[in-house]
Amino acid sequence: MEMHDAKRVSIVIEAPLESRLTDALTKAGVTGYTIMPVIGGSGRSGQWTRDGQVGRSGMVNVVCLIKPERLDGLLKAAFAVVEPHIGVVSVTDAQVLRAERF
Amino acid sequence: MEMHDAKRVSIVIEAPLESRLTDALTKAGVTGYTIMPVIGGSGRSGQWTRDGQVGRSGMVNVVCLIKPERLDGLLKAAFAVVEPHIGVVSVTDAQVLRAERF
Amino acid sequence: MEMHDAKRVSIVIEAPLESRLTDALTKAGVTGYTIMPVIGGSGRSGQWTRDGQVGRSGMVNVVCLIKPERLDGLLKAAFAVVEPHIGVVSVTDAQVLRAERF
Amino acid sequence: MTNLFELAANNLISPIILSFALGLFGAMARSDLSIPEAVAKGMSIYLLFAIGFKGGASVSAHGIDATLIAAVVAGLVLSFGIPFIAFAALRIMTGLDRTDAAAVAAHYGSISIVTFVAATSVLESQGIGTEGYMVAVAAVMEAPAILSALWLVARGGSKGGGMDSALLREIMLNGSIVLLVGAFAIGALTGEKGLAEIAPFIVTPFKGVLCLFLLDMGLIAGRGLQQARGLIRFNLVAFGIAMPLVGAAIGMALGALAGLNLGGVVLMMVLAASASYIAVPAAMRVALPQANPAIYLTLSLGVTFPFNLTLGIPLYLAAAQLMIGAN
Amino acid sequence: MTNLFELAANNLISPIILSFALGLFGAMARSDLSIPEAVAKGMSIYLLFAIGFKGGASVSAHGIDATLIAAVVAGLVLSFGIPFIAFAALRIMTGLDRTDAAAVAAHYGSISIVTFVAATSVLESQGIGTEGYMVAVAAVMEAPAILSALWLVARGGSKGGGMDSALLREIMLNGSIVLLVGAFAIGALTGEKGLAEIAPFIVTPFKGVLCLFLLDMGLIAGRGLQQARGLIRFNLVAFGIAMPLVGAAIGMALGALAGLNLGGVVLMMVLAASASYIAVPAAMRVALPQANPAIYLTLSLGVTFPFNLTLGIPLYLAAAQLMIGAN
Amino acid sequence: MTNLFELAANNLISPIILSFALGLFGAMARSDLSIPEAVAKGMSIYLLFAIGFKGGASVSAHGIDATLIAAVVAGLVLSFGIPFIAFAALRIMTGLDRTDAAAVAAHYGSISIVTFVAATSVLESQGIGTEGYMVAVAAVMEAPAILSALWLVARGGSKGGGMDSALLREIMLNGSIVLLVGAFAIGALTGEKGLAEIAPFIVTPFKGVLCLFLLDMGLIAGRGLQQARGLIRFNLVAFGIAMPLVGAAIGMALGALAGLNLGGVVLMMVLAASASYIAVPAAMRVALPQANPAIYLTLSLGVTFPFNLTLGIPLYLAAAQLMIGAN
Ligand SMILES: Nc1ncnc2c1ncn2[C@@H]1O[C@H](COP(=O)(O)O)[C@@H](O)[C@H]1O
Ligand SMILES: Nc1ncnc2c1ncn2[C@@H]1O[C@H](COP(=O)(O)O)[C@@H](O)[C@H]1O
Ligand SMILES: Nc1ncnc2c1ncn2[C@@H]1O[C@H](COP(=O)(O)O)[C@@H](O)[C@H]1O
Ligand code: NA
Ligand code: NA
Ligand code: NA
Repeated sequence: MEMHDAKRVSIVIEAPLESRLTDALTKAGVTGYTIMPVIGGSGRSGQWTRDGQVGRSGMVNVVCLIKPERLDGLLKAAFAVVEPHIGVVSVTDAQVLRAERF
Repeated sequence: MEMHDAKRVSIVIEAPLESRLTDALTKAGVTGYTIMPVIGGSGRSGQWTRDGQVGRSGMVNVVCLIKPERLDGLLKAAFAVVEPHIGVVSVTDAQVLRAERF
Repeated sequence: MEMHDAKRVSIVIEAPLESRLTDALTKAGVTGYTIMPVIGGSGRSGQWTRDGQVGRSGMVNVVCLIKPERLDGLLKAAFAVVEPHIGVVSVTDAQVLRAERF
Repeated sequence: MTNLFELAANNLISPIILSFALGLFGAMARSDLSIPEAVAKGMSIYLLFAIGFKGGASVSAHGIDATLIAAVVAGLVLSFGIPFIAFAALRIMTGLDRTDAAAVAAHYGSISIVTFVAATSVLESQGIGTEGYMVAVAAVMEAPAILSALWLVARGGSKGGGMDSALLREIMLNGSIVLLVGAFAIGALTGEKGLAEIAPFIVTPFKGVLCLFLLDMGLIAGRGLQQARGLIRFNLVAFGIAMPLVGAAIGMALGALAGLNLGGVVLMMVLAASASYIAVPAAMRVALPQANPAIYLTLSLGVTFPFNLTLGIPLYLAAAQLMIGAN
Repeated sequence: MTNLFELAANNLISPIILSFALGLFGAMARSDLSIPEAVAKGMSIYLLFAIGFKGGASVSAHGIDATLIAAVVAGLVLSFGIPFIAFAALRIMTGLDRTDAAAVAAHYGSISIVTFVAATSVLESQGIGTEGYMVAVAAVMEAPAILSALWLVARGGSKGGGMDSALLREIMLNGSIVLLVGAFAIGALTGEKGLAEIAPFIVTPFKGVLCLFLLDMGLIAGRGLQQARGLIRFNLVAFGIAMPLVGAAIGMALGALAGLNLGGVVLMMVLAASASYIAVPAAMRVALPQANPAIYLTLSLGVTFPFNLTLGIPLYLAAAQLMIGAN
Repeated sequence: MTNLFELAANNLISPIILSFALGLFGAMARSDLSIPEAVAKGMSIYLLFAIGFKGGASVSAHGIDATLIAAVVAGLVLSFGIPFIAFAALRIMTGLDRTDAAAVAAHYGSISIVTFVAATSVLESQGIGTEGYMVAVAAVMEAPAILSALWLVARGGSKGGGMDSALLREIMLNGSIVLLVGAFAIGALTGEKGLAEIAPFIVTPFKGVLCLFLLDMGLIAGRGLQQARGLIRFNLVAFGIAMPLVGAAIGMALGALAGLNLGGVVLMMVLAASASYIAVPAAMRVALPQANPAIYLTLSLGVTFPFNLTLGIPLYLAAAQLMIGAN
């Protein structure tokens, strides 16, 4: 099957910032993203879990597949939102089917 | 530790098609897969969220680690299911422990 | 944006072992990890789903971004926990923003 | 006719309708109010179990009367038949292509169990009895409309109206059908005694749970309407209000023909008038992936559902009283 | 003995049993009916809290009678001891290896709180009183069986029967034990007054929640049985039915010896006869990962649980009435 | 003053407080007991809906009395004002920097609806009536404190006290505010008749649900305290106990000034004394990301919440009775 190069950007960010991040991504021209739940974790700011939480707490994982040439724009947009906050941004090389979609 | 080359295939597909996809993967000789939840997303067909949904709606993420030489077969099988539907297929290079399992 | 090489380790492990794994990772010097839910899957030990489960069953996915030079230590620590159990360990090359965090 | 206005006003300020309105408002105002998916699914399981059980227990108490078979047949005819009317209307009234029109038509042939429940509670509050087996009629009406719609697409020669045996099984053994029919059977088997045992769970708090469930429906409908802005033109909205009226009229005729009493006729009208938004959308994603979900979801949940809930039910009741006479 | 058949028939057409059967049917028919994990866990928390609280309140009302200590000791003996019997039986009757046999044995020494609850509700419907502290006996019986099973594996020299202090703490402070004992303590402290305050939550709707919970158990058991087809041979099924009978017999002897009344003896029998399917499986995955979960889960949830629920409970009651005399 | 001790003792052995204690114990003992997130959220939705509805229905029954406006204004003054007092106290008493101090201050200006609910149920059990519209006062007190805190940070010149229109909308249309106010409106519109329809859902089982919810709060508070060990020094704990006393005193003055009756004054004290742990933390993560959540969460949920729940409420009631006279 014909595959096309792409970048897979994964942003683990605090839940209250989710809509700010996706708005920024959309503004930066991202055509799609997928939001995946996170049930717990640990980092410099300590350990946490979703168990029994009532408010909009914890983190979510926003995953975005994009054409390699758009990576820098996306990262700048994401970084502007993530920068003052806790959260992790990582990028992996990927290949996608149906590249016309990205 | 000894690592072995593998491909990590991630298929984001509509929930009502989940069992059709996993059946197709199994028929294509895949020995294992992991299904991860998706809580929302956005794409050409608009934005969606799982919140408050009652039916079998939204998407799920089927992740599959396989030997590189089996990639093409898997993709063909997956594509046959995904093709007429919305959904995203991506592949990344990976390495696995205990390769005898794949 | 300046990116730094890293390894993304993903460990799918049985839920009752989650805290043993994260303890081992922490002891091995890992500074952070993210736990993601898994809703079902299939492998040599059969098919399973989280639906309707009451006990601590099924699997979870522990994801860890680390500096490449720490990979081997992490894998040894993880393997010691995973070895007698079902579960899958995979590693992908990644790049991270804000490398000082890892 | 003052009766109708009173009834409608009364209906409009019930906690149930207002909860739906609150959800709608929350979504429109872009509040982050939301009900977790698991809780929403849990409530729908509760409602299906309760409504099925009560229907079965009532059949066990009043016996299966001669009209049961007639009512079930009427339901089947409606579910198979309404999609053809809806399809024709959509092709004439709106610019929808064959596939989208067929997908929408499937929803209107099938039913909305929450609308059914809301109608039952309006009837109860008016002291109008209903046949317990109307729950079974609701269950048989869920699926046939899907077959009609797929046939309409296949006849048009377009590819993709894919119905295979796996899909057929999925549709017939859909979780909500199994639960509704299963709870009905349990209710019928254990009867009044069984009902007495679990009434504090399935009867007394029922209306309150329904409020929270409708809050959720309001949130989802409101968010759907916002997403679909621009897509939903005047003609489509007109269809979403006219179609339930047409359905209700046919439902009234068949319900009366089947020999149902006043309450039963109203429920038959409500079943015919209501559109599915749970089982059919999932089937459409499998069988008619080219059809646009924003259209059929918005029409059934965003237009027809609130219309039936607020104005439709009192209207159908008033019409039935006029035509059939008060019980 | 007509008594027994009547009782069994009565039990079989209760909403509780039929809900379990509905779940079993839904799974077997491959319906997509399912209860969200969060809702299932929520219901189990509700049931543990309610049963614990009611037990504690009843102890506070009737006082701690002299047999409490004896009953707790009897429970400990059963939980420690039954695994040895089960292990021996499995090694003789079936081809299971030492590890699998020990893992299964651990489940049968421990208890199923849902079976306990179902038995309580059968006793209640027969007007038979039970000692409130039997809830505490249930709690102490959860864990010891695990220790016996691990000892059996360790004695066999096979590696991997790993019991460390972390695991011991996990087992003893397992969520269900803490909740059951904690709710018992709250019930005992706040007594009848506390119970009156929250009875509309933990007493009146209890049976209805139990129905939905058993629907879920039926779904899980049915899906487990389907997965395990081929694995579960005749000998294993025979064990899954014979073992509860043996357990119940020993439970009856120890219960009578401890001086329990009729209801208490039946509950002791049910505790001895039932097998864990929540706490013990998780412990086994940690301590005995080589043991095959399909075997122990299918036996305890797919064979012994439905057997106890349908035939076992009436049988144990009839046997206890025969041996001890009505009340 | 025996009255006070009796009241406190009575309060301490209520199922509600003991459920909180059980959660605290479970977390401290590192048990894996936990309530699924979806269930916890579902319970909080239930509680907000029920308390809002009951408040509205009570307003509809007793009429809007002249003090309503005064009470709302008093609430606004408290919510805007308390953060300044809290901020000053924190800067003097503790080593917190400006941002952390402002973030903590925002929590104490806002309110804890569960503390409010617990106080209502203590008042009820003492036969002391309260004004239904105190629910509306609670709602208006949620947000203003956030604005004061952000102003305090901005005035200090530190960057990052970011308040934009998006955040403002989020805070005002926060899910819990919309639900509380919306349910209040529904209760006010449908009145006693609406309440009667859904009372078996929102009134009778209410206290039981509250127990499970407080079990969850106990678990979260306990785990938070464990995480924050070392961080929470004596001065901070002292603040977490002194601040509610100060808040309650001001609340008493303003409540009496507004002309509230005894129950209303106590609720006003409780609102002033309690600290938010749901809405404000989320807003702080957006607006003041540099502030350490471990500090403000531990103080509000780990120190002030249990203090109010156990000793605070009886103390405020006793003080109000002393100052205002029994009703
Ligand atoms: N090295 C890491 N690998 C994976 N996830 C991480 C890592 N570090 C932090 N995280 C995630 O990001 C959250 C915040 O991290 P921190 O800002 O370090 O407290 C943690 O709770 C984890 O969920
Ligand atoms: N570029 C992308 N990156 C990640 N996920 C995507 C992307 N595009 C689409 N998706 C996911 O696939 C779903 C359907 O996409 P679409 O077919 O474009 O509507 C979306 O709702 C997202 O969950
Ligand atoms: N090839 C694979 N790709 C992705 N996940 C897998 C794979 N094999 C196994 N898994 C996951 O690991 C679990 C246990 O696998 P196993 O030990 O093969 O039974 C499965 O239920 C899946 O969730
Ligand atoms: Na219809
Ligand atoms: Na046992
Ligand atoms: Na306050």
